[in-house]
Amino acid sequence: MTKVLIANRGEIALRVIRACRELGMETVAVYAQGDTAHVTLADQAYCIGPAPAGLSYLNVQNLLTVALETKADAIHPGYGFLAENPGFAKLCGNLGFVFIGPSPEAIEAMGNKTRARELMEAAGVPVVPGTGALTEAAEAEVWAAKIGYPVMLKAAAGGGGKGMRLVEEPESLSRALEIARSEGAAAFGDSRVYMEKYIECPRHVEIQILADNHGNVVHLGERDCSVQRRHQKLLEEAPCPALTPDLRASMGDAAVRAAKAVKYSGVGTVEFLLDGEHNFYFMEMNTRIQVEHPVTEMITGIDLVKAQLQVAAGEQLAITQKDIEFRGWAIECRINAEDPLEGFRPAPGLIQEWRGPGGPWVRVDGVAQSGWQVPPHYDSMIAKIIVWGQDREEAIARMTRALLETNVRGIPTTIPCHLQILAHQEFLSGNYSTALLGRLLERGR
Amino acid sequence: MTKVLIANRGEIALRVIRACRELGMETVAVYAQGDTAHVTLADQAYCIGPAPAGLSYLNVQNLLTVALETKADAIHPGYGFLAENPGFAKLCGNLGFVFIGPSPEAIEAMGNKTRARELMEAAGVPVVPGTGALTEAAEAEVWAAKIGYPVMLKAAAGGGGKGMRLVEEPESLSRALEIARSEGAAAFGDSRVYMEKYIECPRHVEIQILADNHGNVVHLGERDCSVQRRHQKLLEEAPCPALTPDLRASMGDAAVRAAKAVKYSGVGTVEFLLDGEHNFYFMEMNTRIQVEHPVTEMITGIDLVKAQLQVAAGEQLAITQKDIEFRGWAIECRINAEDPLEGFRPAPGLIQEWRGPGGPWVRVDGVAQSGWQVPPHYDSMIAKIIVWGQDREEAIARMTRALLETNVRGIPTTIPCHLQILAHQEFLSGNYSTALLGRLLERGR
Amino acid sequence: MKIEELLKLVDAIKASDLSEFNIETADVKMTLRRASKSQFPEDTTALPPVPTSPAAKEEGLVEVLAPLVGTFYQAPSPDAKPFVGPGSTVLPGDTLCILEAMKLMNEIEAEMQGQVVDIVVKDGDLVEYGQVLMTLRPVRS
Amino acid sequence: MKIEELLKLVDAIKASDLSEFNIETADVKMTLRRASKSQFPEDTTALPPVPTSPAAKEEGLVEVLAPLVGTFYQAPSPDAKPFVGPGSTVLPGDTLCILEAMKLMNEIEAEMQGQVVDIVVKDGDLVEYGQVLMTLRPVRS
Repeated sequence: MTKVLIANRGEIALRVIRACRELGMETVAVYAQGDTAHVTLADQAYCIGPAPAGLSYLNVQNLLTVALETKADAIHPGYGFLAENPGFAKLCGNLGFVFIGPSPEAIEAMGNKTRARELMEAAGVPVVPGTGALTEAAEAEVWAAKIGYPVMLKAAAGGGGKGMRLVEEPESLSRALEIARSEGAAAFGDSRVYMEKYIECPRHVEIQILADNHGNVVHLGERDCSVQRRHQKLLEEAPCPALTPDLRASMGDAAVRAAKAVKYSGVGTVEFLLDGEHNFYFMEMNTRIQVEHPVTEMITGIDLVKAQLQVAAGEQLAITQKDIEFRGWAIECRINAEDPLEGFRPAPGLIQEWRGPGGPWVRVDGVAQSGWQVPPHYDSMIAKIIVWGQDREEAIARMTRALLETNVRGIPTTIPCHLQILAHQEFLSGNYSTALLGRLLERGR
Repeated sequence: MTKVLIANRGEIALRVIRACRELGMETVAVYAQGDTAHVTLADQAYCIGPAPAGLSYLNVQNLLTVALETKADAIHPGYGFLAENPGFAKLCGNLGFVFIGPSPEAIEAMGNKTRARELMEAAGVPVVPGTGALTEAAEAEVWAAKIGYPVMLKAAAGGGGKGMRLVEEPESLSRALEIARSEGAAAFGDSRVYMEKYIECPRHVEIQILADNHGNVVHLGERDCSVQRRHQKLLEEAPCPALTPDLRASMGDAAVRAAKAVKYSGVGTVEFLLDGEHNFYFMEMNTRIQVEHPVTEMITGIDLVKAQLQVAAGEQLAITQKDIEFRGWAIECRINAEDPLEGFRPAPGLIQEWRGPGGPWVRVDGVAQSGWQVPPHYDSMIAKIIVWGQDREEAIARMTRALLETNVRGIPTTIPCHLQILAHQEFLSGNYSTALLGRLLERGR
Repeated sequence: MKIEELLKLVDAIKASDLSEFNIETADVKMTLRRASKSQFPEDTTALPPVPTSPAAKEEGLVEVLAPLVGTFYQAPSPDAKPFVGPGSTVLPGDTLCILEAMKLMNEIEAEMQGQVVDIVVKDGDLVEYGQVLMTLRPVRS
Repeated sequence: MKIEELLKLVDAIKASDLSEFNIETADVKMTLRRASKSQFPEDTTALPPVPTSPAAKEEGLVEVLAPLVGTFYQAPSPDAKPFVGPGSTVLPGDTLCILEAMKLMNEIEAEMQGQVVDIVVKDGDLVEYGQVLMTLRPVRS
């Protein structure tokens, strides 16, 4: 594997290019018209379409033509776009490219939420008590009574909060089922809906997996991603303040079992809900590198993207579970071009000035720079700021310092919101849940 | 200690301000006219004189007036300027300020090279075989014969390569003595000169010390600073590729003995020469934070500047020697506004564009930015790039990647020279000495 | 004054910060005035230069852009003669060239009546989306 | 005029601080005009604003700058009357104010004959090096 095409944009494209450069691999970047912030460090770059992602980053023909003609031997999908599209992974393989990710079968198995649930149950991974696909209201009512209200209806093909409906009492169930089904059909072309027990105020805790093509699987500990706004993560930390070493080990074991159940290879994330009694439930597996992977890198010292490239190239894992040590504390803030004062409305525009943070244990992954016109066509994340500290207190102080020295003129960003979170008593205590940000924003009104 | 005046400029002033902010301490910056790159993050800033350092950063009266009037309770001297001036340290103390550094007595003891030698010998720290102050050529000849040629003559008050003369055979001795004496007199107002055995092709290995005001001293391992051009360090790494755990322990113990011998407190560095047979010899102790402190921070996880502030505030060390673990490998490159093609001539001027490196395990400490006019009055360092890797190979690949993505327009920098070093077979082997850079530059001609 | 001399003069003015330049000699009378654009810093962010044909400076020429990524071919097969060449007259719907993508031959057609002025890319080149392939001089039908 | 001569001229103008240049000879008539400075973005790097007196807009006024860091006093002691005030006439060597630094009272003296127009800093203020203390209107002796 000597030449990698990066089928993505923005910070993750830059992240992959950096990893390739450190490994001595050549890189081919692709970009949509006007969206070139990530191409500077690539060896080659080709425009593959106009700005809308559907015509460029999702334009499989243009992408693969570039890959074929530039004689790339591998394709890194990043996250989003084509990263969890089993058809694309398969097509790459058929054309002789290494798809840098798991097998199409693994992507497919985890992509279908009801199928994933079944697989996980069979593998002994705890899942939220729930059902298979439901169509009839009557059937749903029987299940809901059995599971106990409140319950959650979820689109089988869903993700990102779409096609989800919370049902607090029997009276609302039939209408909610109808809505969830039509949302699922509209968003994913799949109207199947299933029901789960609703875990109140859970933590969102996910386990990072690293697996090679030879059956070796390790976990790299957890990330706490409970700071969310409508299922959009805004701040992540590792480790999770609520985890004991024992709980970490059992969640890690469960995640490894989950990965083995689908013969996983590459990096992946098993997402769990953790309730107040330390029960954890499988939510889903993300079969790609995650936005928040840096916090795991910072506490383990392991470069996940390099590891991903190396296992994709067929290398065996050089480490076993006992080699993985956790050190200190890491936090990531996603700096989005959004206006927190106006309901986090995306606010693309010209960055008149970008002065990022620096100094010890501060990492910036991103493409933001002075004079950059943030395009309106993609997600609004312009940079990630990641810090490491010896303990949580130091990491929080360092992140606060880093955010305060970051100077962005021209567009609003989520920085003021991050500062509020970092100073919030509940966050500082470590004892918080996915309800934190909602409450904080409510109060702010 | 709640308000710290930083009696310095450039990257080290910024470094101290960042540490203070993380500890919740207020900061007062001072600056010479036109030299304000470091003040942006300070709470207050005062101009203390015109551009030449002698009239500003060394203007004790203006400095201390600002400190008194802003009600600062501590003064951080950074490195250079007043950092190793025992008179200034004493004056700070007399005026009721905490001087963030060791006692005036410790500074003085280590500042006088012959006295330091005597103290070290008494403390059982190995020193280069040598003499006390010499005045007569005849006396020098007797000593040189006893020590064995080649020998080195050094100004007692010296440093930075001034007042040093290598003598290879008896015929050159008397004239070299004369020159060293007059250079010492001219540069330091002190014509005393001593003689040492000349260690051929040694490594420059230094041990980082951290001590509190309560007699607790630990060492944080070593840095290899052998990549030097005329005694100016250009690249540093930690750990030193030549050290075994045993050798590290005995050099560390010697450094702790050295620090205890002068009742040291704060951060400090004991510099050793290491010969090919793993003999090490005390050179000098730097009684301040060093430019290259970040490589130690990266492999220990300990924030040295925060630790320095905390022990200056009277806190006891929270760690003992056995708590200090070394992890991975770190390299620092000093990015200087110098032209390596023209004998490293300082090249101040307007930085039309500065695009620093980013991404995982890359740290930038510096004030360089687009539009900054590098002033000609001070040293030419504009930034430090520091990387961490799991091992030396990864650190070298990462530093190479980081340097290649750094884009400086407007002034020449040392980056091309750093890239040459990082690709040099001798450097890559780890088996190099202070002779490396000289040979590399020679070959380049 | 010769043209070379004039060009040198223009370069010199360009490199200076002069805003206006007038000259009148026996055989020439000249005024140079700097475009007001230069009052603002140029946006130098990473957009790569759009490839343009030198001939495209002629007013009213139309650039034919690649609508997809592919390998450019001037002819249907290596032995066949090119679809068009400089000077060829084309009608709407005439094939101008082929862009091969994933073994598929995509014929790129003229959208107007015109004359081929210049073919900008070389046979066998990989062209990216939006790249200029050739320039046409439109002809009123 | 030869091209080399013209080029030299442009260079010379560039290096000068002339804003406009006209020349007319037997064979040449030339005008050079420099872009006004304000057309270019100002260097806004971190220099803090120099405090200036509003009254300093009057032409020919002289600013008295702090030659050292210290606390500004208008009078030798709290009860004494100020050395000078707006309208005071001063001779070279007259004390204008005191800057106290490290318990030392440093008298700041007038360097010229003149009239005090405005005192810019307040009694007890910490002034930094180079800060404007007051403005004088010079008087020809």
